Amino acid sequence: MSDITTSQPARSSSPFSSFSVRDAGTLIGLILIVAVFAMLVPGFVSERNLINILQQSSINACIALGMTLVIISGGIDLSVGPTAAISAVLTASLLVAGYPVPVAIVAGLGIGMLCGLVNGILVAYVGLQPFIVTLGTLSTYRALALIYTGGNPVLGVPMTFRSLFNGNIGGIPNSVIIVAVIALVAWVILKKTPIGEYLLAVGGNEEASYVAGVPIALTKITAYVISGFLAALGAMILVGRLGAAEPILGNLWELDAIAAAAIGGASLMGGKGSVIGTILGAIILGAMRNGLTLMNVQAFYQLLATGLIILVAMMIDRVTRGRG
Amino acid sequence: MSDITTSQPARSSSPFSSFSVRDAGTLIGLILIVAVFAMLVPGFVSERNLINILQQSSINACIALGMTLVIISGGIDLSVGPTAAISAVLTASLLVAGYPVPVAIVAGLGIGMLCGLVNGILVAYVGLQPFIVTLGTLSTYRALALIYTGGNPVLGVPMTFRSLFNGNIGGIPNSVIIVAVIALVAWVILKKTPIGEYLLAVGGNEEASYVAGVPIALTKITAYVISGFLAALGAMILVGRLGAAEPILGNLWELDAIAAAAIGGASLMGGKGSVIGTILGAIILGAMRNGLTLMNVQAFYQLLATGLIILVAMMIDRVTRGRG
Amino acid sequence: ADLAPLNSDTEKDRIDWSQLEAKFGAFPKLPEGTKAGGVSKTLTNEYWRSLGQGYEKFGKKVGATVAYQAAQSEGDQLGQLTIAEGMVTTGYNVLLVSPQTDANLQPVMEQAKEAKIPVVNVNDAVIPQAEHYVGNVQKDNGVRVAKWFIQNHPEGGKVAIIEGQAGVFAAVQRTAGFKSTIGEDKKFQVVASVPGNWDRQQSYDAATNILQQHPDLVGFYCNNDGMALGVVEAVKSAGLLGKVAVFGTDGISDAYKSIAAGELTGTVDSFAEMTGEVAMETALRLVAGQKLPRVVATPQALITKDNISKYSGDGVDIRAVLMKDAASAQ
Amino acid sequence: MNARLRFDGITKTFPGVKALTNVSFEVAPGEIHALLGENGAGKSTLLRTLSGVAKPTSGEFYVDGVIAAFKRPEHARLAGIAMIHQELQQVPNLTVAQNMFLGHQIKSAGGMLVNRREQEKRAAEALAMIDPTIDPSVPIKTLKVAQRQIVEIARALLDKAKIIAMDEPTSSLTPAEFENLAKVIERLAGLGVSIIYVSHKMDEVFRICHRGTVMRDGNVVGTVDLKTTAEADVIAMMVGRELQHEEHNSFVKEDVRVDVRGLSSAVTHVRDVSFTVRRGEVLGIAGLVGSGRTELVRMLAGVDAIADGTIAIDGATLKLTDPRSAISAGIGLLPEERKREGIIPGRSVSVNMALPSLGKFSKSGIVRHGAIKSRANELLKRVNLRPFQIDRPIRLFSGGNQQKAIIARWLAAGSEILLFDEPTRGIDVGAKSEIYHLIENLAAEGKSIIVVSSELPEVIRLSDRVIVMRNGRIAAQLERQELSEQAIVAHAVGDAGLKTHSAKQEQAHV
Ligand SMILES: Nc1ncnc2c1ncn2[C@@H]1O[C@H](COP(=O)(O)OP(=O)(O)OP(=O)(O)O)[C@@H](O)[C@H]1O
Ligand SMILES: Nc1ncnc2c1ncn2[C@@H]1O[C@H](COP(=O)(O)OP(=O)(O)OP(=O)(O)O)[C@@H](O)[C@H]1O
Ligand SMILES: [Mg+2]
Ligand SMILES: [Mg+2]
Repeated sequence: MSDITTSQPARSSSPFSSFSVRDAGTLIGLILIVAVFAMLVPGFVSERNLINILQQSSINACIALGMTLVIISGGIDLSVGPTAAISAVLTASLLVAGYPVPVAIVAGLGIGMLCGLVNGILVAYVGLQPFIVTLGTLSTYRALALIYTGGNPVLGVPMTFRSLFNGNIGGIPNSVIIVAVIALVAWVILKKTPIGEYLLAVGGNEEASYVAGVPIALTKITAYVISGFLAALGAMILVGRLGAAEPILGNLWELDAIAAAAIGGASLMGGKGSVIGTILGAIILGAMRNGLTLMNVQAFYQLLATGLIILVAMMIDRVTRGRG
Repeated sequence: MSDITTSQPARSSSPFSSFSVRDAGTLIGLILIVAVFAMLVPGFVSERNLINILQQSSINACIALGMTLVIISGGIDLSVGPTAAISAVLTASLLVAGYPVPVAIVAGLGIGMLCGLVNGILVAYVGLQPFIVTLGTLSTYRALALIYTGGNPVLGVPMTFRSLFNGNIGGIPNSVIIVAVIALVAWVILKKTPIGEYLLAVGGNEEASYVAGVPIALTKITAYVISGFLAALGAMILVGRLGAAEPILGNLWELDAIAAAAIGGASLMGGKGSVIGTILGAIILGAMRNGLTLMNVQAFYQLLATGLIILVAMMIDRVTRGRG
Repeated sequence: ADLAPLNSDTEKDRIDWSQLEAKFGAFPKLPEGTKAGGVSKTLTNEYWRSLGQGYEKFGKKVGATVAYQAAQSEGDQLGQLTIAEGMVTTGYNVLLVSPQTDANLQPVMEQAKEAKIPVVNVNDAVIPQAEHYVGNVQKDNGVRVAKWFIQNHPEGGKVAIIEGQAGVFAAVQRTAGFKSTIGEDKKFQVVASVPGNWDRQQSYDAATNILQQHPDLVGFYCNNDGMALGVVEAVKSAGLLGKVAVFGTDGISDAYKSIAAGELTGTVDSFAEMTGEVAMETALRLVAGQKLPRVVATPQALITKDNISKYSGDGVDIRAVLMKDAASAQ
Repeated sequence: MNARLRFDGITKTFPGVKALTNVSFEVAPGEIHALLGENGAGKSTLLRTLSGVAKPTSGEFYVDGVIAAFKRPEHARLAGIAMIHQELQQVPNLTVAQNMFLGHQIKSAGGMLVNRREQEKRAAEALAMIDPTIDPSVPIKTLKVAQRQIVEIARALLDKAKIIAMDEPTSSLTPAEFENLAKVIERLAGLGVSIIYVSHKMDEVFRICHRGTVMRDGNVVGTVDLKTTAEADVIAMMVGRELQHEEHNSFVKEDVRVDVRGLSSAVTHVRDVSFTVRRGEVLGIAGLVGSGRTELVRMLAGVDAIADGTIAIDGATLKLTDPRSAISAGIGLLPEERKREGIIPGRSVSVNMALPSLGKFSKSGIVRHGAIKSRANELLKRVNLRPFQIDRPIRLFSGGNQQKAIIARWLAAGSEILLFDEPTRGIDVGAKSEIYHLIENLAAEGKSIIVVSSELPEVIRLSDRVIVMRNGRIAAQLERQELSEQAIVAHAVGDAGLKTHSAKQEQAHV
C-alpha cells in the first residue's frame, strides 16, 4: 500500500513475450507442489500418475480457458457448469436417439455457444453486471437441463462418441490433446488476433476502447460465446469419460475455473490474464487433488488444504511479483 | 452502448438522499412481485404470511448488508456461509457445554469478526484479490467448522438462547427487529459517518482515496469485519430458529446475499450500493421463494423462476434507470 | 455380453443380507494384505460416516486394511472420480463406491474391470453397469412412511413432501415411493411437494409456509433426517407439535434423540453401519473369489416412539435384532 | 534567506527508469516557484515524493529547516503540504464537498459523524474564490473536467497549508479562470504560503512566478529568477535548444471535405451547428467552458448520439452510429480526458497506438506485431515519445507522452479528418511546437483538422478559420484575418461584437 503506483518491471507485461515473469511464478508454484508430493507420495511422479493428473485437470483447464478470456474482458461467467450440463444432455440424447456423432457434437457445442450468446447479449447490449447475469443464468440453465431430462441421466452414449473424447493417442489421453490444442488456439487468439487485443482493451478501459473504435459489444459477446463453447467442449470430454450425461453435471465448475485463472494471473478487474498461467493453474489444482487423494487425506483436511493452497499460491505470487 | 458517457441525473445518485430513484425502482419491483403472487396465491398477502416473508428474508438481509458494505468498498465476500457455520458451531457448543448465553454470543460474534479480519488483512495488507481470498477462505473456514465438529450438528441449544433470537415482540419476530436495527445502523454508517464515506471512496477510486489520505487498509478491513460480524449474527438467528448448529450451515449464502445486494443496486465494481436497496432485494428474493412454495411449484420450475426473476429484476432496473 | 442397466430396486438377481451366511457359508479366508477402498459421497452427513465405520468394523474383524475417503462436498462429481481413480491406480483389491450421481464414477468401473478389481456400488446413486450393488430399496423408504399414514390416519388428510436435491436418485425414488403409495388411498391428498435441497434452513422455511397455508396438515415426509429435524422446528414454532406428524429418512442419531424426545414422529432407518458391514462383507467375499448375486439388499425399518427401544439403547445388538426381523419377515 | 522547503538530493528510480537524479533546490516562504521541464522531465514524480504518494529512493526534504519524511499522503498534509495532482484524484460518486474533505472530514457528534453542512459551507467558500457557480453538494461525476480541476484547486486551498504544490492546475482552465486563480495564488503568497507551480503555459508562469527551477531528464538544470530572465532562455534550458517563433502557414485547398448541417445533440445542449472544413484546412473551435465544443467533436466522432442534422464527407452523407463508423469514415478523435477516454493503461504504447487500426496491421486475421512495431517506431518518433520505449505500458509514461501516443494513434489509422480536443493539454513547450508542426504537416498532406482549444494563442496560431461557440450554438465564425483574442472572447462571452458576425451571416457563409 505504501506506494500505490510502483509496479512490476515493464518487461513482464509486454504483450509480445509468450512466457511472462508472472507465468514463471506460476510454474515455480507448480514445481514446488509437485516436489512436495513427490517426496511424500511414492508413485506420484510416475508417468502413469502424471498423465492421470493431466487428464484430471483437462476439463477444468478447458473451462478455465474460456473463463480467462471472459475475465480478461472484464466479466465473469458463473454459468459454465449448467451450460456444460445443457450441452451434455442434448448431445447425449441426440446420440441415444441415433443421430450421427458429428450432428450431436455440433448441436452440443452450438447450444453451449447459444448459452454464452445469451450471457453476452445480457451483458453487452442490456448492460447488466456480468456477475449477476451469469448468477441468473446459472439457475436458469440448470433448470432447463433438469426440465429437459426430467432430472434423469441420459445413459447409453455410444462408444463411437466416447472413444473420440476418451481414447488416447500414443498413451496421451485425447482429452489432454484436445485441451492442448484449445490452449494453443486461445493463446493465438489472445496474442495474435485483433479480438485478443480487443479483449485486453475492453477489460483494461472500456470507455477508452469505445472511443478508439473497439466493437465493445461484439468483443464481450465473443468472450462469453467462447466460454460457452469451451464449457460445452468440457461437457463432451466428461460425457466421453462417463458414458452418460447428467443434468446436474458441472456443479461448482465455475469456482474451480475461476481459481485456476486467478492462480494463473488473471485479474478479476479485467484487462489481465494469461493462457499459459491458467493452464498451469488448472494443473496445480489437479496435482494437489491427486496428491492429497493418494496420501489418503481425509475429506475435511482435503478441503482445508484446497483453501490454504489457493491462498498460499496467491501469496507467493504476490510476494515474488509485487503488486499486479 | 450508444452513449457510454451519458449518466443519470444528478439527484438520483446523491449519497445524501435517503431514498434514491434507484431504491424506488427496487421497491416497484417488489410491489410487482407481491402483486403477481397476491393474484395467484390466496393468503399470500395475509399479515401472517407477510411477517413470514420478512422473517424468512431476515437472515439473507443480515448477510447481504455486510456484503453490501464489502461490495461498496470494491471487494466481495464469498466466505460468509462458512463464517456463519464456524460461529454457529462455536456458539452452540459453548451453550451446550453450559457457558452463559452472553459468553456464547460474544464468542460467536467474535469469531465471525475474526474470520472477517483474516479476509480483510489478506485483501488490504497482503494485497490479494478479494474474490480469490474469500474463495480460499470459503474452503478453509468450512473445513475448520467440519473438523471442529467432526461433521456433526451441535444439538440441544438451550431455550434461553433460542427465544432471544426466535421469539417475537408484539407479533413481530425478533429476527426481523434485529435486522431492522442492523439496517438502520448500516444506513447511518454508510450515510453519516467517516467510515461510510471511506467505503464509498475506496470502492469508487482507490488511488484518489489513497492520495487524499484515506486509511485504505483500515477501511477495507472494517468492511470485512462487519461482514464477518453480520454473518455470525445471521448464524445466531438461524441457530435460534433451528435449535441446532450444523457445520454445513450457510451453504450458498454468498450467492443469495450478492443477488440481494445487486438487485438492490450495488455495483460489483465498487463505490455504489444502498442499504435500503439491499433490504428490498432480500425481501424480493424471500417473497419469491415464499410465493413459489405456496404455489407448490415443482423444484425444477422453482429453480427456473429464481434465475429468471434475478434477470428480470435487473433488466427492469436497467430500463427504468438507465446505465448505472 | 453387457449387463442390463441395473435398477437396484427391481433387480431379480438379489439376496437379502440375512441370507449371506446361510447361502454362501462362513466368511472365507482372505488373501494376505487385502486392501479395501471405500469412496463415499461426503463426510458432512452422519449417514456416510456411519457407513464408513461399518466398513472399518468388518474389515478389522476379518483382517483387511480399509481406507475410507470422500469428496470435499456433496455434488463434487469430478473430485470423487479423482479419488476413486487414485484408488484403482494405487492397488486396492476392491472398491466400495457410493457415487455422487449415477454416472460420475463410470470410468472407474471400466478401469477397475481392466485391473480386475471388483467394484461394489453401495447405496444411493446406482451405476447402471454395476456388477454388484449393496443397499436398501430407496423407494421402500417412502412406501413405509406412506403405509404408516394410511394405517394411523384412516380418515385420510393432507400430507406434504420435502424433497432432497432435484435430480438425485435417492430423492427421486423416495418421493416417488411415498407419492405412489399414498396416492392409492384416495382419502389422502399431497398438497405440497417442494425442494428442501437437503438443507435444514430451507426445509424449515418451506414447512412454515406450507403449515401456514394448510394448518390442518396431517404430516410431512422428508427425504432425509436433517431436513426432517428442520421441519420439526417449524412445526414446533407453529404450535402444531403432536398434531402434525414428521418423518425423516436415514436414521441418524439426532433423529433417534428427537423421536425419543417425542418431537420427530419417525424415521426410516437404513442402518448405515450395518449396511457398511454388509457391504464390506460382500466386497471381501468377492475378493476371496465367491460368486454373489448382483444385489444384496440391506435392512431398513420404520422407527417410531413405539419401537425405538427395540433398535437403540445400551446393550442392543442391532445385528441380532435385524436378523430376527428378517427371519420373521421371511 | 531561510528556506520554507528544501529538496536535498532527491533521487527516485523506477524499475528500468531513473526518474529523478539528485534533485536539490529551495523554495522561500511566500515564494511562487515554478517547476519547469519537458514532458517526462520528472516534475510530477518530484511532487509525488513531496506529497507522500511515492517514496524517494534517496534524499531528504527539509520543511522550515527541519528534516521531514512523508511515508503516506497524510504525513505530508500534517506537515502543511497540500498537493494538486496532475491527474484528477476524485471519487466519481461522492459529492464535490465530500471529495474536497476526503481523508480529513469535518466531524460532529464527537467524531462519530460527518458534518456535511459545515463541509459544504466551507467548500463553497473555497470554490467561490475561483468559480462560485460550482455546487458543492452535487456528485463530482456530474461536473465537467474544468470544473473538476477547479475543485482540486479549491481542495488544496482548504488546508491552510504553508506549501501548496500545484501540478498543472490550469491544464483545462480558460484564461479567465486562470486570472481568478492567479489572484488567489498571489494573495496566498502575500500571506507567506509557498507555492510550487508546474505548468507548460509559459505565459502563466512568467505572469505569476518569482523564480523557476528547470528540470531535464530527472536532473535540475538550474534555478533562475523569472523576473529577470527572458522566456526564450528558460525554454532553451528546458528543451536544450532555441525555439523560434513561427508564423501560421495555410494549406487550405478548394474542395470542401466535411459539411456539417444543422447538427443537434441527443444528449447535450448542442443545437443547430453548421460549418464546413476544407481539405488541408485547420478549423479552430473556441468558446468558454461548457459552450459545447467537446460535445460537438464527440458527435462528429460518433461517440455521442446525434439527434438531428447531417454530416457529409466529400459530399456523401455519413451515417454515424458509433466511434467505429466514424473511424472507418476517416475520422479520428483525440479525446479531452486522456486517462478516462484515451488510454488502455496496462497495454504498451504501441498497442495503444494501433488499437483502432488493428485491421490494417492484420493479415488473414492475425495481427502482425512486427508491422505494428515498425510503424510505432516511425510514428512515435515523429511525435517524439520519451522515453522512447514503445513496449512499455502506457500508464508508466508522463501525461504529455501519453498524449503524443494518442496522436500517433490517428496517424497510424490514416485518418483524414482529425478532431483534436485540447491537443496540447499538459504538453511541454518544446513538444507543443512539435505538435503545431505536426498539425501543419498533416494539413499540408491535405488532411482536415478541427482543433478545440481553450488557449487562444494556440487557436490563433493554428487555425485557418475559427468557430466560436456559446451555449451549444455557433456564436460566430471568424476568418483568419479577423482573428484576435479580443474578437474571440467577445463572441464567446456574447456581450458585444455581434454586429459584424451575426448568426445569419454564418448561415449565408456556409
Ligand atoms: N510508476 C512509474 N513507473 C515507471 N516509470 C515511471 C513511473 N512514473 C513515472 N515514471 C517515469 O518517470 C519519468 C518522469 O515522469 P513525470 O510524470 O514525473 O514527468 P513530468 O515531468 O511530470 O512530465 P509531464 O510534463 O508530461 O507531466 C518519466 O520517464 C516516466 O515515464
Ligand atoms: N445531458 C446533458 N444535458 C444538458 N447539458 C449537458 C448534458 N451533458 C453535458 N451538458 C452540458 O454541455 C455543456 C458543454 O460541455 P463542455 O463543458 O464539455 O463544453 P466545452 O465547450 O467543450 O468545454 P470544455 O471542453 O472546456 O470543458 C456543459 O455545460 C455541460 O454541462
Ligand atoms: Mg507531470
Ligand atoms: Mg471540452
